[in-house]
Amino acid sequence: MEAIERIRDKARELLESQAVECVIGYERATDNVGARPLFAYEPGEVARFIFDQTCHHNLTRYLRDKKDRTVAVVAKPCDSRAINMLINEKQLERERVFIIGVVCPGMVEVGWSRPSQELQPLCRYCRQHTPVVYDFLAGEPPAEEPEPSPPYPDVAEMEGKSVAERRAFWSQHFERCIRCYACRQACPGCYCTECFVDRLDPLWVGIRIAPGENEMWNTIRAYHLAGRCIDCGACQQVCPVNIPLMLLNRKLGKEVEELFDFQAGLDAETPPPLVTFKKEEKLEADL
Amino acid sequence: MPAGSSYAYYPGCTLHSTAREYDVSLRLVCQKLGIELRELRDWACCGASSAHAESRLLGIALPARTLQAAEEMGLPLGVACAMCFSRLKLASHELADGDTLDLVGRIIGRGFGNKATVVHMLQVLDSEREALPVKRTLEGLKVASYYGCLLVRPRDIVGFDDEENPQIMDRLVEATGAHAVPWGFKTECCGAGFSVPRADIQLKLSHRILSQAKAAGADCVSVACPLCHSNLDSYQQVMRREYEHEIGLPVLYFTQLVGLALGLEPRELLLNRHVTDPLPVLKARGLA
Amino acid sequence: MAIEYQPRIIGFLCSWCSYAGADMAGTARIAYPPNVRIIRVPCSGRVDPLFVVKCFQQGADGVLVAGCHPGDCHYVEGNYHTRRRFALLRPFLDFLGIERERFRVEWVSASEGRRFSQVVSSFTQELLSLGPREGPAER
Amino acid sequence: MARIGVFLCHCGTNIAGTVNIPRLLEAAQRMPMVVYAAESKFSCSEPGQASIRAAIAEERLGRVVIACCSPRMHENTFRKAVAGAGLNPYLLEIANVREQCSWVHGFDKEAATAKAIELVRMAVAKVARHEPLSPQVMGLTKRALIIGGGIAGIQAALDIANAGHEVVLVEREPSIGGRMAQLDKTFPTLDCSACILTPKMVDIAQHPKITLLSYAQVEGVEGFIGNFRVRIRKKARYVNEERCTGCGTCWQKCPEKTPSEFDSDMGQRTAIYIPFLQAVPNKPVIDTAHCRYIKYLEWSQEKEGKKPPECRICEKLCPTGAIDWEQQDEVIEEEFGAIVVATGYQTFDPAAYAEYGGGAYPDVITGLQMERLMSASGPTGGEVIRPSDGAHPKTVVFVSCVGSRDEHKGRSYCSKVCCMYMAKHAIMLREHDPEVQSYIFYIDIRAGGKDYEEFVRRAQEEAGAIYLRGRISKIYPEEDKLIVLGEDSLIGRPVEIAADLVVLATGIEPSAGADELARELNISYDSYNFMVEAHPKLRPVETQTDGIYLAGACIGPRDIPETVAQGSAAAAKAVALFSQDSITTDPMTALVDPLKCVGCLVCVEVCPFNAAEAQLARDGRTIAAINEGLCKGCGLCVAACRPGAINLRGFTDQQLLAEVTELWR
Repeated sequence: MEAIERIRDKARELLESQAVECVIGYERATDNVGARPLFAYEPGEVARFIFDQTCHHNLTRYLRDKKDRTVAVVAKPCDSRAINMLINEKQLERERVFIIGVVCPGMVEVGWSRPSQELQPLCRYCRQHTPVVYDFLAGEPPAEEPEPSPPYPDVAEMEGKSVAERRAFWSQHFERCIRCYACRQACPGCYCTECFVDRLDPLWVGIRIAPGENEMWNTIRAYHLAGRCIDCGACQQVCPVNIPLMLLNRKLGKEVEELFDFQAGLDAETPPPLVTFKKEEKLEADL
Repeated sequence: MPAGSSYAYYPGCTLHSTAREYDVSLRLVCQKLGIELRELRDWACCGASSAHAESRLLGIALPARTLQAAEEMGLPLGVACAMCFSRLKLASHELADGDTLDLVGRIIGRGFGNKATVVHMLQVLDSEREALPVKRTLEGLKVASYYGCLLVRPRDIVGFDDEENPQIMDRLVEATGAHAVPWGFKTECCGAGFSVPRADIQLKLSHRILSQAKAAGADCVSVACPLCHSNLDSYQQVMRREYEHEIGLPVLYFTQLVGLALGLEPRELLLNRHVTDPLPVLKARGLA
Repeated sequence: MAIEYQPRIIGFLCSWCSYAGADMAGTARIAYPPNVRIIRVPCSGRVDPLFVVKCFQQGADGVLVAGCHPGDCHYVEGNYHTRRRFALLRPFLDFLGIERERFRVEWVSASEGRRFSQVVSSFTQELLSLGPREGPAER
Repeated sequence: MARIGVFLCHCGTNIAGTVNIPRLLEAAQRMPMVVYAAESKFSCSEPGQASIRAAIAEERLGRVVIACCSPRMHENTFRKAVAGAGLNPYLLEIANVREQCSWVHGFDKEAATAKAIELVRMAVAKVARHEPLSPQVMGLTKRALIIGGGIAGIQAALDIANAGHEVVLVEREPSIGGRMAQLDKTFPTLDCSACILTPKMVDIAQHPKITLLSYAQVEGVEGFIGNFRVRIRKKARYVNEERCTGCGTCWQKCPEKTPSEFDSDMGQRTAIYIPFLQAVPNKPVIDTAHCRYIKYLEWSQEKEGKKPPECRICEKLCPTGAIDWEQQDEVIEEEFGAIVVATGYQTFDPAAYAEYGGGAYPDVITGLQMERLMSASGPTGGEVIRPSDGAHPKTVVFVSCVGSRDEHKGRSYCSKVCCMYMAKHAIMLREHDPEVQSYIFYIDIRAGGKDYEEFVRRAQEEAGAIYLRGRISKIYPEEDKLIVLGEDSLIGRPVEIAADLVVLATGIEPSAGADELARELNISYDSYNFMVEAHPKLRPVETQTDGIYLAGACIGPRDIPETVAQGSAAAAKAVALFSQDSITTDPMTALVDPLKCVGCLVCVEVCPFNAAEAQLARDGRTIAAINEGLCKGCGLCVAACRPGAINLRGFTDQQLLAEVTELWR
């Protein structure tokens, strides 16, 4: 049976039995090309669910808003890691969310008229094609997960450049930032009641849209996701001026993996690297 | 080391001669357990006990040849004699040093990577302990496990067990249904090194070990080393003369005990080859 | 006329070890270049990486975070966290085009006045050889 | 708009000699919000302070900056001065222009002056964001909890009680007395242990200020210095303590015998028992593991196996009807201001030494067992006989460092007392029987202590003990002897001794459960589970947690004099605390903004002092809160708090940020 059929059946079953109040999934967007989130409250709505390579949105973003109610969510592997991350950070109770895991073929860029055949860059480096946590799985998990080596080719390439080149690269990107904060809104990990960038006292980031201030914002946004980013790429996906935000996130991801042998969201228990430490660990080399 | 695994088998000089019963019983037991022993072609003396005393390099180079052969076969090296085991372990420890490895590689005329892992057959059978297909339980038989001086020493290099009070053979003995008696002389020196120049010392030491085993209530002693075996087994008459003290304690290879438990016959296991005849004891326990 | 380049260093010093170490350098009159501006914090674990980034964004040429040697933290565990946070931040800054050399974490005990002055001297030297930071002209 | 006053100290020529004060003064006057600036030769001198106080009053200053020596030098001095003028003492900031400017930049007066100006600017910018702080004043409960009723705990309890404060002494065994009660004589004076200890035990029982909870255990500890809330479990004795008169009928008549822990298995006790005759309290407990009737009751539940006898003899014979089968464990909660941990030690279990028989040979005994054999109140009435056949040993071998100084057995430290008690045993053995010959195998003789070395000499010269330097390799029985194989490493020869009795000088290790208790108290412990002092030299009886003190062998191996001294030291700490009527905590603590907190509780995970805790907010969300009693103001949580919901009073983000940004204004 098609994955999508199984999603619809499960969604219908959950809504009819009133096991959940709402099922969050994807439906075809009005442009008939892309996908958009669908919040199904009635069994009748489940027919509208779709799942294909255009369903890139990370729907776990919406779970915190419904944290006091029981919902089901369609989760790709990266999305499922976000759920673990949120549980670990006590933002979510496992028993309040029913996870409809989907085996992920990787997402494609969605053009104007038709989806491109190209896999999104991020998906090419993907190491999880099966969700790390789920209550129900749609689709056949692959025999084994690929191990891209190096796991961070994009980061490695950038590291190969000279400091000056990197400086120039980021300056010209940050100068274009319009500080719309769409990246923040799309990120399942950005849930502070008041983001540091919005604070006037202390004034971490000046209100002016100036290169220096933009740099501060983009740097700290990424840093605040250190050891937490689950590699879904939602931030980059929504950036109107195409700043390669994931390059920043993934640089930190790479460091975290190398220094602390940790990847965010693989489980809900392991304490993330920045809330714990080992007395004997040797980090001085990096200081 | 799961069943069905294979080992490059190094019998060493004794297992084809004085300790044939060790070799035979070991092969039979491994057969039963589906463990393949592939004897190394053209293996050399391990160098014990004179080589390393003569020259450090010779002491490493001789075992190195064997290590290289095992590496070529791409199998872990299974050793039965405690002395060979010790020499091979120590050599591969020394060879961890790159320069030594190069030098020795040139000496034996074959460069190699010192990749082969060296295990004693006791370790191999120990890993089968849980699933030992016992046909004839040795219940009622009281066994004193004797490890000798080399098997678990030095701790930092070969030590897979406590060198004062090792357990691995006792575990295996218990797995056969027999009772491993607790005693304090598991790793005392049997005096082998002195058996020629100062037989009196060797006799004294061996006698002390045996009388302690007896005092601990053992019916027999279990060993994992041909030299320990010959010292403990063959001198018991002499002891009777020297100390007017009847020991009469059969000394078996652990492989023979396991063999019995697996349902093999005393004859197949060459139990008749021992100087101190184990059959009376076994008969008394209804095991032969 | 051109004025010679003088790097500006911000130093966050934990008040129990490193700030005391800096004082010790003073009482012992061990001279070091005047390029460092010291900000006193109770523990190096108080230093939110945001401060470091902010310093660079403001135009600092170098940033120093100094605390008790691991194991000697007055607050038992503070500097273990410091160690992790900045082991992560340092390569990240470098990735952004701020040379590793511009950010230092040092362990300086209350008795290491000489060491403190050496740290400041060598840091200043290093920054001089690196020269001024380029970056967005208008901050 | 803050009115800031700046005061520049010359410190004689220390500052003025290098920094151009007039220029600094001029610059200061032009700094934002600065309404007054002045200089002074010595600000810390009385006239200097007076001028500051005066200026605050006349110029109506709201904030003060003093450019002088290190705040670590005179911050408190100037806080008092400022307070003297009626200003909140925390509205002061010090610019360190001496240690961190004039003294280190003497070679370049220009640069020094320029730096000094910036330091003052930073201070001004920071002080403008200071807030008035007032130390939290908290009440304290002037009651002390002592955990452990050995000599350390007894000493601490008596000292605190004699100072007039209430004390609760919790002991897990049925009687207090601890290890010292088990000893026969004490080195180097050879006075009888019981004779000097039991009077103190009686004092505990009779002291009006001391409540003794024996057969009880600490289960939970909450709160902080001055305000601890402790849960204590009183284990069921099955004996009503009010009714029981301690007449002894029950334990004399109880038919069920079992090895006595107090006699470390050298003798027997009954199922209903007091550990020893001078026990305090002198009230028995019923040991459920052995009592026949309790076994019967258990049996009658499942009706499995053979029916045990329905004994109940103690109940039948008790003249006061004190036996109470219904009794249950009781958990009480008490409040304390201070806690003294004195959980002591146990001796190393020689089972780990197979080469010494690992406990298999009856005539290989431990030092503690020897004590019981020698003790006049012991199972043999002080007669030293072999456990195996009751014969009097003539040749006795002592093996030192069993479980000490031996990495292979996981104990690399020295147990400190063994050398001395072996010497004591040798001397006592001779006194018991002039024909006894003792051999003592040692690694080193550790006899550092008043009259200790002399004592060891006495063992050698008067008691004729033969000291052999070397470890024992093996002990094995032969006929009715124990053959001891060792080496005399001084002459490099193997030694073989046929002994009648072998005494293993078993080392000291922390009492079982020490680690759990430490975790419950949130104090640190080392890899051996010994408690860790706040500072090994300067704070030897304190812990990192204020209000919790340590005494005795729970910290590490100790002898009696040292242990008693520490008992008193810990008591002194507690009494000093109780001499105050309230605790004022440093106001520079962390503070949570409940509206910004997202309840990720990272702070709870990073706080080394358990000061951050989860709390239910009014709107039902779980958020973090800081316990000011526990907070030490390190700011670890502040830096870890992504939403910026936590701030640190005195070192707020705003204050530190102001210092940074000021430099580029």
